[in-house]
Amino acid sequence: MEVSYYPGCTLKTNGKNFEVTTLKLLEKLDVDVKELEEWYCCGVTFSQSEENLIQKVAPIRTLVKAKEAGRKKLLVLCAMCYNTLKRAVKFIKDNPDKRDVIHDFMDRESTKYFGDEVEIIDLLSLLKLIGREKIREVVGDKRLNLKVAGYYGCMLLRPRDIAIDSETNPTLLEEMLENFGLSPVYFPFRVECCGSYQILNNSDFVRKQTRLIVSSAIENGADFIVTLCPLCFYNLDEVQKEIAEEDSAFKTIPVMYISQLLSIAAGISPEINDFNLHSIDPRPVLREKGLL
Amino acid sequence: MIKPKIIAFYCKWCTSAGADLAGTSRLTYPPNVIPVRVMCSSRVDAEHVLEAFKNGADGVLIGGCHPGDCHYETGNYQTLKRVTLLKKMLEDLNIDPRRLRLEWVSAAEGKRFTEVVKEFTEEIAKLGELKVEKL
Amino acid sequence: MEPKVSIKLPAKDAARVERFAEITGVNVFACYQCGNCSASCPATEFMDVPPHQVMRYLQLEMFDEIVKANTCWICAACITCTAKCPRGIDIAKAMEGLRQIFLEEQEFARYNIFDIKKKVLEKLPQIALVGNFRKNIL
Amino acid sequence: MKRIGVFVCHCGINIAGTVDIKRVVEAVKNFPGVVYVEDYKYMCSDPGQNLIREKIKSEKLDGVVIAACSPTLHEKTFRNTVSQAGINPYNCEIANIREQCSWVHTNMEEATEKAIRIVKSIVAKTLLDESLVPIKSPVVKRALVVGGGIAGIQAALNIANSGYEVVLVEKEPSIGGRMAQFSETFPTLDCAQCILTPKMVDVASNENIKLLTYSEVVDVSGSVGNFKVKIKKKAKSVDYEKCTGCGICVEKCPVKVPNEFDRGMSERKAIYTQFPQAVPNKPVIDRENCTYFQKGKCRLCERVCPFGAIDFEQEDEVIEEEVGAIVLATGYELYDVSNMGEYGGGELEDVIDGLTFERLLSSSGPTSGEVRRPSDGKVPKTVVFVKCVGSRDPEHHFPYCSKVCCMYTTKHAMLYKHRVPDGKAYIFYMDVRTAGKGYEEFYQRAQEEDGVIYLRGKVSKIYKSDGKLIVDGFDTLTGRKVQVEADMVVLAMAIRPSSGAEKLFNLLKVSTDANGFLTEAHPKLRPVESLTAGIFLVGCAQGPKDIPDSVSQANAAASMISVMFSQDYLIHEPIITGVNEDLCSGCGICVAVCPYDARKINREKGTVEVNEILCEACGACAAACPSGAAQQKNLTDRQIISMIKAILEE
Repeated sequence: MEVSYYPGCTLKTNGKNFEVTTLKLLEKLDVDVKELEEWYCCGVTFSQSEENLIQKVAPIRTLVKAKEAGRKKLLVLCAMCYNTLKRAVKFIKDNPDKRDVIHDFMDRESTKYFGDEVEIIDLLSLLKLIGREKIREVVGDKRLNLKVAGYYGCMLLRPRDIAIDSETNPTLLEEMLENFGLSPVYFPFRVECCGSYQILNNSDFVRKQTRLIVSSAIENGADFIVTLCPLCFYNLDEVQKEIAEEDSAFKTIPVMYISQLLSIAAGISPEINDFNLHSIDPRPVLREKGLL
Repeated sequence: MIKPKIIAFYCKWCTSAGADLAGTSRLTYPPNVIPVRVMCSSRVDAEHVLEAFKNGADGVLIGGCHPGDCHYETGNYQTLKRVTLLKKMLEDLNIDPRRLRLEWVSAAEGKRFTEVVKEFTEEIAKLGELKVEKL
Repeated sequence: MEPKVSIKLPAKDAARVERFAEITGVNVFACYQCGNCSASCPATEFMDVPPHQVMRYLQLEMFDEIVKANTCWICAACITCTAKCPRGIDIAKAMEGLRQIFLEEQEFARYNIFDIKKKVLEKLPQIALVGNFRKNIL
Repeated sequence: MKRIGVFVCHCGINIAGTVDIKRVVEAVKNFPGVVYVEDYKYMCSDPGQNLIREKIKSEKLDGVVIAACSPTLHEKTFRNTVSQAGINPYNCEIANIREQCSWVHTNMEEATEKAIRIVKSIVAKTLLDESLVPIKSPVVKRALVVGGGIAGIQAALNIANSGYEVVLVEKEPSIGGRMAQFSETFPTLDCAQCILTPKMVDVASNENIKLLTYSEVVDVSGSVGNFKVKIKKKAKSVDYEKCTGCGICVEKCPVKVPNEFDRGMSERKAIYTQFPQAVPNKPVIDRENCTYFQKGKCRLCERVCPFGAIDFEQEDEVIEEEVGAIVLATGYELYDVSNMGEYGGGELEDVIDGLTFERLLSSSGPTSGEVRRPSDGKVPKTVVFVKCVGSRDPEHHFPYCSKVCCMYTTKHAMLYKHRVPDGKAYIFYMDVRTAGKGYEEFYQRAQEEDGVIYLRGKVSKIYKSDGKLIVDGFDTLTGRKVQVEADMVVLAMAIRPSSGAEKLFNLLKVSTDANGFLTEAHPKLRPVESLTAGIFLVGCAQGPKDIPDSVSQANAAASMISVMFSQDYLIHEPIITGVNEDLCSGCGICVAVCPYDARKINREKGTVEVNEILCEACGACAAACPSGAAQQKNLTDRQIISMIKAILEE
């Protein structure tokens, strides 16, 4: 299988653990991943305004590049990017007239992207496509004694028309954890919002959410929380540390990108991770479980 | 016949009853419309409408029950489909599709019935006499 | 004493009603005030006016009340409200429309990048910054 | 050519005041076919009718046109009049020159002109009228009732008590339906079983009712007055002739399975009667779970039965019944809790649906009426009730209101408070709909006297934390989020048509709405009839409703059937749309537009056939027919066109 890859800005900096481990993991699963030679910031939050076209130019321009790259699938790891790109594509498919305006605006691009030429795919759906058999072949029969709370966040599940799974009762993340020999923990706040960019305006809101999500995961017996979004990661990880510093009774739990744990499960050395990027150090728990 | 000449097909259950109510309420409306009472508006065939135009009618009015109220459940939907199509056909025949009108008038809408007739008569009067070249 | 009327109908805010419709196309009259948006919104506690009440104000064209409230600025665009709405109303989109209308009317930028502490920027993912700007700057 | 007489009525000055009768008479004389014209002051009076009868004879008329008031008033009168004079009544037509002419115009010149045109068009129609005879078809005076819940029971009893035989088919081993599962009924709080079981016994003892439990309808053919129904009697594995219902077999049976009647909260045996008051009060063997049927060993029941009633060899049997009318009372079921992901998706044991709570409240239920939660049997001290779960939610589930939840949830909270006085009951609601006698008072009582707290808003999430069920909701009246730590949650799930019913409805070709409920022939005027003649709908199969409504519908359907059975023949207006087989190509367009299923293609002949009894004469098929083979009796295309020509002719 071959896919193009769109990293987005954060995966090249603070979120690089997500990229590094995913690329290694996919290599092991025989997926040929090729980063787009040219790509643009997606804009992060999709403008829901019917008439705000300028914010849709960047995502479509990226898809033009993906189309030129020639591969049928475009892997997008960051949930925010996934959401924005996917919705921009849906928007131009639903509004052909506005699509034309966007095309007219891009005077340097000779290619036009209409919506179906390149399929945007997230990591979970790609793993599903690779299939349980292939994964089991790489991972083997071993099961790691790890209880993992899969945190979906918002951007992969909402709105419904771009969702990767059921919006109230998704199972895809848990299914993948299971496939990699990890024990998924279903906890009630796995589809709850982390507070997103409001960390900049209203950190109390994010703190409240982090507290809820983290406590719920711990209460349900998880060793780790995994996420697919660098912003969720930050809000759950860094903010968790802040809460813990103020409230000594607050229990913490390490947060990781899903690929960090899956790659360990697939026998890839944890050394490729930069653990300095974690505010809650996952290494003690990894050591305790004999994985480091 | 009084000009403009209008033929109206009323369904028995709603529009014709609405026209009767206009009568018992002693409302008045222009005398241009001559009714043909049918069981259901869906009985009206394209042929009937074309025949009316061919024989000198300047306008054709079809009255049925409101959507959802049809005595025969779905008859008025059939009518709606048919009239929509027929209007296209009229255009091809160089007949202004406004000369054919479908209206929903219930048995309780005597007042509305008179308004429909007045308005339609005025519109047809404005459109003037229909000259059919060939039909 | 003169009798007081606290809601006068019809309201006269035609320009904003029209602008709101242009931007969002949301039919606010589908709302039957079940409150599921307010119940499921993670940020309701931080809002002066909960989302379902914003929808009510929209139905009555009471934009002035919405301008006064912080609701659309607290909203994190997580789309939970839209996902939960039994009547299929895109409430998140309505919030976006309100943000845009108010930005157009007032300040165009509610945010100054120099307000952010440098230390925060070290670990903060770029997407948080960009996302925030996108919602607060026109 | 026909000899037509035209009789113009003055109606005092009602017509004569605006229409120049003399001119009308003069004009009419020249119309083709008209051989006689006369006017009279009041045509509908005795002398007026006598005049018509005399002239029919003296002038040898074979067609009559009465120019008078609206046909809705006196068409019947005048058709009677002419038939007394020996003319087929369908040769008499009314020209409406009062309601649609003299009363609505003021200018005599114009009104007269219009009246002449109206009469002319009716004369043109009458010229082509055929003599018609009402259609008669024999009626089998037996009825089939499908479904033995309260609606089916009530319908069956009424028809049977009118002296007609009834075949009552129930798929479960006992009749009683959902109502048998209820605890107490709103708003009177009388026990459901106390009012239902006497009726169930009446069914069993009524000689006119043939009760077929553990049976299903598998095929239906024929039409109104004469349906042929195939019914599969599932093997009960017990010979009911010999069985006395002593229950020893049930006692000794070693197999225990979850009891569906108690919503899985208790156990039953593999040989079982559904509940203590079951009718018939005799057991059946559930072969899926019986050790003998699954593994070939056991037969303990056979050994302990003192009457040798156990019959392992019994087979499913298909019998055929002839009936004249069918009542569908197939009832409802609740939308499954597993569909509500945000409320635990069925994984939280103490989040239950309303019917399950009914069993907890029922004195014959698994807890003998004590409110004990399923997970650990503890008495819940805080119970949250959520209304409109799956209902009124077009986006995710169903758009309609399930109608009964407002009342039964109020009842649930009230009964819970009666059983657990120190408990707390909270109801999350969007609206409270109490349209029914005594309903509003009941709701007020729950608030004022029983201290049930109503919270106006939806619940967004239910999850477990620290051993408690956390219910996240909203109260729009205070504008605050509400979080309740509950011990148990009762969801008022949407009411759905019974899952097996769809197959039956397809078999009968009765139409359903978008939600699977049966469609009535007319939402206001024919509320218990289906669009298919002779098939009636009662109870929740037609839409969510409470017990009094179901009973009223059952009574209504039964009385309609009794009226139908009181005659030996079904009489049907002959104004139907037939088929001219010479012209019909069998294209089937008319079949598709017929709302009554009256037309079908005869593959052998390659033409369409009409069931005249089913045709209601809308004429949609006649307009749709591309070849003119479908023609409505006495309103043929030829007639309509000649009317148009008559009107427009200069």
